[in-house]
Amino acid sequence: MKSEPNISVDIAGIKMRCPVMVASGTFGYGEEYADLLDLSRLGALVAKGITLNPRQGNPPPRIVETPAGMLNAIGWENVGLQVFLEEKLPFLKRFNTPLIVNVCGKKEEEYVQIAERLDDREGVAGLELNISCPNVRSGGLSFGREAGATQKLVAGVRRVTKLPLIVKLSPNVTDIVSIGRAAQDAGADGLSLINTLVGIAVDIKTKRPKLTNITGGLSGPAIKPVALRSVWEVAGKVDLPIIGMGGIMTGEDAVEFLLAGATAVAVGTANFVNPHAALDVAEGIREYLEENKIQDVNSLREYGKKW
Amino acid sequence: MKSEPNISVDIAGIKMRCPVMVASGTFGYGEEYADLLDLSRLGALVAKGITLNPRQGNPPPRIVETPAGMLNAIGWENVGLQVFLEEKLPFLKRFNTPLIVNVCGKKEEEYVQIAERLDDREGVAGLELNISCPNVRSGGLSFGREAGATQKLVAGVRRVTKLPLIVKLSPNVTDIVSIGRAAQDAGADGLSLINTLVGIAVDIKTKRPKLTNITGGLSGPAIKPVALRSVWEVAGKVDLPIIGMGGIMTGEDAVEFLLAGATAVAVGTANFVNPHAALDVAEGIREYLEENKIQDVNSLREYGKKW
Amino acid sequence: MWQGRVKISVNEEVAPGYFRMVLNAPQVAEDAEAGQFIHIRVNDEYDPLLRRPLSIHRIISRRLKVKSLKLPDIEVLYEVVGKGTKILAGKRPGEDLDILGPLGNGFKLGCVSGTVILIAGGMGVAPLLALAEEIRREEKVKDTYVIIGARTKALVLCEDAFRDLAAKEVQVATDDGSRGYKGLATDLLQELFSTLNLKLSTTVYACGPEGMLREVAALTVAKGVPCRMSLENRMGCGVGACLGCVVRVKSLQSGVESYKRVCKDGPVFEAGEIIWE
Amino acid sequence: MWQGRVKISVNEEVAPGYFRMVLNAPQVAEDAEAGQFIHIRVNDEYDPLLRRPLSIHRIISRRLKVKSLKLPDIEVLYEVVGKGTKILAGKRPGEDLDILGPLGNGFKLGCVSGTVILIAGGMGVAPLLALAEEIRREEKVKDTYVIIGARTKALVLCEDAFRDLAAKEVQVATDDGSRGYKGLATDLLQELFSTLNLKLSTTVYACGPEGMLREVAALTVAKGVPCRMSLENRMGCGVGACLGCVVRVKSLQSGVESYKRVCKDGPVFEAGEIIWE
Ligand SMILES: Cc1cc2nc3c(=O)[nH]c(=O)nc-3n(C[C@H](O)[C@H](O)[C@H](O)COP(=O)(O)OP(=O)(O)OC[C@H]3O[C@@H](n4cnc5c(N)ncnc54)[C@H](O)[C@@H]3O)c2cc1C
Ligand SMILES: Cc1cc2nc3c(=O)[nH]c(=O)nc-3n(C[C@H](O)[C@H](O)[C@H](O)COP(=O)(O)OP(=O)(O)OC[C@H]3O[C@@H](n4cnc5c(N)ncnc54)[C@H](O)[C@@H]3O)c2cc1C
Ligand SMILES: Cc1cc2nc3c(=O)[nH]c(=O)nc-3n(C[C@H](O)[C@H](O)[C@H](O)COP(=O)(O)O)c2cc1C
Ligand SMILES: Cc1cc2nc3c(=O)[nH]c(=O)nc-3n(C[C@H](O)[C@H](O)[C@H](O)COP(=O)(O)O)c2cc1C
Ligand code: FES
Ligand code: FES
Repeated sequence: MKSEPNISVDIAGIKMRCPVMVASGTFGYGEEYADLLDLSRLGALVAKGITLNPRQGNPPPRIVETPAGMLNAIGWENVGLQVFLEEKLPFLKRFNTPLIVNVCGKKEEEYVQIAERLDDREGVAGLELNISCPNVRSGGLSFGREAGATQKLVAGVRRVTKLPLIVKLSPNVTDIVSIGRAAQDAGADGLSLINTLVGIAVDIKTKRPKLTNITGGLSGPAIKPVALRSVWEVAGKVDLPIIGMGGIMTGEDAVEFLLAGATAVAVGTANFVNPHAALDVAEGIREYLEENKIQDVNSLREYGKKW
Repeated sequence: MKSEPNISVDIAGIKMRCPVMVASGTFGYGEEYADLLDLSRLGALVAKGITLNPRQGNPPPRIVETPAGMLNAIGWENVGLQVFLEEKLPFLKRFNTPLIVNVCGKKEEEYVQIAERLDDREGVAGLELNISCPNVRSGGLSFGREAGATQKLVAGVRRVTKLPLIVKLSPNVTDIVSIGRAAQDAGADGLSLINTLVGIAVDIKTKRPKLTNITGGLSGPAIKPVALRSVWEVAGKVDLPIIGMGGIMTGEDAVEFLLAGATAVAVGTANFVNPHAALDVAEGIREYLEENKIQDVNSLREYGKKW
Repeated sequence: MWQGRVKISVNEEVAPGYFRMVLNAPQVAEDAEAGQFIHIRVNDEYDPLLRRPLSIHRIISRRLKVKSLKLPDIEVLYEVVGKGTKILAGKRPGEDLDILGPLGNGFKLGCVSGTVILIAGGMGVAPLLALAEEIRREEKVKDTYVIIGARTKALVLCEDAFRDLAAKEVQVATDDGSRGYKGLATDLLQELFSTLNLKLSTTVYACGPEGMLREVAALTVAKGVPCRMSLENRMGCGVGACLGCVVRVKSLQSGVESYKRVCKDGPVFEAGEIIWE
Repeated sequence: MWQGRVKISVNEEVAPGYFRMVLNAPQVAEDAEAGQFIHIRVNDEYDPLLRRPLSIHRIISRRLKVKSLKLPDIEVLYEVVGKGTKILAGKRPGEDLDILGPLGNGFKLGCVSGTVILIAGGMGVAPLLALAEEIRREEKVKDTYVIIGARTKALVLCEDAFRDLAAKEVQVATDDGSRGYKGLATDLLQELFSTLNLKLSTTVYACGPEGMLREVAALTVAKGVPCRMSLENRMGCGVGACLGCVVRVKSLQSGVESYKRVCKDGPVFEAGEIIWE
């Protein structure tokens, strides 16, 4: 092939040099990994979810390994919006990599306030609304498991921000397409999927759940088939760019998501296993394009539509 | 300990010598495994799902391995009710093991007809309604993904049978408890959970799904955390005995399900990996009880209620 | 059918990426026939989860020290193509392996006589060598021809072993011409057909990549030569229970189409009954 | 912090179920301090998925053939408790291992002086031996006492190694009395406390099972003796990013309670700051 294939993508107006970002909650605020890989080579960095006020999170144990996966119940431990802006953002701004801020809340009010304060911030390329976190319950299901609640929340945030608005969907639903549509109708610019599946692991010695929170979110290779199915379903029915995630460990895994309809991918649990995973995945995608003589990564997502 | 622990259980009136059955679709009609293990030592045998008329199933490839799991899209290939009664049932009757017939259909009518014809059959200990098979679509979601449809279907079948009626739930729903409740309200005697999660695997060489059917059902250790969570949620809210399944490979895995609230367990994919799995699991449960000086396996399910 | 842990006594690379492994498994070897396979669990973890099927390549006799007893062992021949076979290749002699077998319907020589042609592509030699050993014991078989196809010289397997089994002729085809004929094994089959009197009893046995089998089926069906071939398919249970490994067939008698299980009804099928997708 | 594949040069069983492994990892060894750990990926598959943390047990010099160069290697000591450590135990010298490290905050000797007491329970000897080596280089440390607790004689590890490192005294406690004192290592600590003048600079370093650490914390806090201990917790990333490994602490200064990450803020903590659940 004469020229290098194009691997840059555009998600909801966010320009990425490669289609690989790191998933929220698996990469901190970038600091911990800065020694191990060049952050300025990432497609984008999605920060650990922030809430309006600092949160201490759940009591440990917070994680447990499962076959080809892990459960986490971190419970939104984070420094809060203020400290994020003062202490974390300045570090992240140093890299020429789009920063997407993952926003969490218990009430619509919280999401809206965070979005308002981030709207004109230099260094913030976009927002990812985490409406699907299974580890915090506020009376029944989280927003992201019901189309009506999703639409209302997204519309509320949309009103206060001009930033690219990405909505992160939960797979723990009967019909993920309807939630994606609700987000689209409310003005979202893109969708992230999937968040973790709700799971439990039991300690048969203590006869209690291994996680103090009882349930946790399942991530890692174990959930990849569910993630691919979700991406494919939504890509066929909702007209928004998709960030695909769930169990991506290699470039091959990422290509599966791109073929199923994702415009970009995020690497989560894999960072723990291989701190270099995101860059290895990007390189793997590039190699796949070269070997298959495909000029532009953006052409991959057309395949899924024809299945 | 002086006496052997009790490991016999009663599910919806079906008396089982041990709490371990083999899951529908993973053990054929017992014939294939009869050489490898003594079928009369199983707690119960759940036959491969049958439909009113014979079905050829989906074109291959029908299965694909995934990390710690597998996807299948067999598509209900089966001999049909008539041949089942004439050719398969006689063989199964030879063993002193309760036989539960897994019933599939596209329309309520089909389920009802099968149930009617099985009602007075010697050798049939109970029915398991598979309302959650993801591999056959009949306009939209399968019955088991909506509470109203579930209730209607189960009520219809209940009217024509006195056999113990077990309803098998799908995990591909927003609120599995509501489906379980609907089954209970309609007169079910027990619940089986979980069926497989809907997933996809993509062949990056052909740029197509690995399964001809595109989607398949994910089973195996990968889904165990989701299965345990489902069992725990339903056991806490629905007052029916539960057969827990999803990724059980060992006695320890089974004990997790029993602690979470299941009365019995079923072993599925594990049969493929270890043809002796069901009996090994039963033995593992017995050893656990002995080591922990627990007299009766039926006491385990109380633990989950206290979490 | 037996399942249990057996000891590995040999595991060595015989060609780049190709290994032969000997398993001390008399429980399996005693009942085994050419064309059957064993189903192997490569590790105790859940990734990879499913067993891996490998054909029975040879049944070899092991003399025990005590009482000059002899026990049959199983030899398999495999190519490293993915994670399961990679893990297998890392095993040391002395380690255990969990196997299930013998499984499936073998070549079933029945009352074969006259001329027999074995045609193998790549790893296809694996079950055909076991078959050649059985054929040697068939008195009515007059001539055995063997055709081996491979990508390149280094990957031509078992040529000498087939010769030792008294094949009348062993022909080799390589894609790059580095050994024998440059071209396809099926070209050699076509040529062989033209030199034989196909009116006299002739039977073809084939194993290899799908493309080759398809072509062999076309050739033999066209000439009306009986042909049995061993298929490969992704397997779940390996024993016929999961219906995961099916192939579409058309009954030679009734013409009715249905699915058959490669693991239980096969892996060996009549060339004429297979419906190629 | 470095990540990559390194060669295993030794992997041998030193006591029933306990292994020592030497890794040719100068990239990690050069920066490593006692109390830090390496995070190991035990295989290439996804079960087990996560890395396994093991303390740096020793940094040993390897003389290269060429140019009489010397390179530091990492030694770890581990107990086989589950699938990850079982897979590790099956590795052969010459094989590769993917490691990440050195990670965490070590014991940070700082300006330690006077009397030092090391108390190890079971595998707790692993980081404390590395610490003993560092302490030997601290001129202001006068006396080093070592207390080792184990279930039984065969599992008393590193006793001679600690003696060789010129500890003033190495005491052993076993649960079954098969070696040394019959009882708990913490009984010996209590006894030692009663013979020492704790007004003079005394520091305790501890590593071992939670029960022991809790007791050591109680004893040292009660006596006002500074004590640093290495904790273990289930880990995800190992680098501070996932917040999976936290322990509840109360700031010694402000009294404010919060969670700290064992992998990054620890694994070594002040005994007084830990809130035991
Ligand atoms: C009855 C039977 C007998 C066989 N005998 C032999 C033998 O004697 N020697 C030998 O080397 N191989 C044999 N095979 C094939 C062998 O089973 C596969 O190569 C092996 O399972 C691959 O495992 P893996 O984990 O290394 O590869 P994976 O990582 O599982 O797959 C690697 C690649 O190979 C493809 N693949 C893997 N298994 C199959 C399969 N069964 N059918 C089609 N494509 C597949 C995958 O799609 C993938 O592209 C046989 C298969 C069958 C069904
Ligand atoms: C900072 C640090 C340093 C360590 N240093 C050493 C060392 O030098 N030598 C050594 O032998 N071990 C050490 N450990 C413990 C070691 O990491 C675990 O024993 C190992 O990860 C177990 O893996 P496995 O797959 O064999 O066991 P698994 O199959 O994962 O688990 C087996 C059993 O051990 C328990 N377990 C496993 N890991 C942990 C853990 N991290 N904390 C608490 N319980 C656990 C599990 O709950 C389970 O009951 C250290 C741990 C930490 C956090
Ligand atoms: C430890 C951990 C923490 C996470 N925290 C968040 C979070 O704060 N916000 C969020 O939207 N998703 C969070 N996630 C979900 C991931 O971003 C991702 O959607 C999920 O893990 C699936 O991808 P993976 O399988 O590649 O990990 C978290 C996941 C893990 C494992
Ligand atoms: C190959 C295969 C075929 C199956 N066929 C059926 C079926 O006919 N009816 C049904 O109710 N469930 C069927 N199942 C689902 C299983 O009974 C079980 O619910 C599921 O696999 C989860 O358990 P496991 O992880 O132990 O396999 C099938 C599963 C597999 C793997
Ligand atoms: S592999 Fe299960 S039926 Fe053939
Ligand atoms: S293991 Fe991830 S923060 Fe400690």
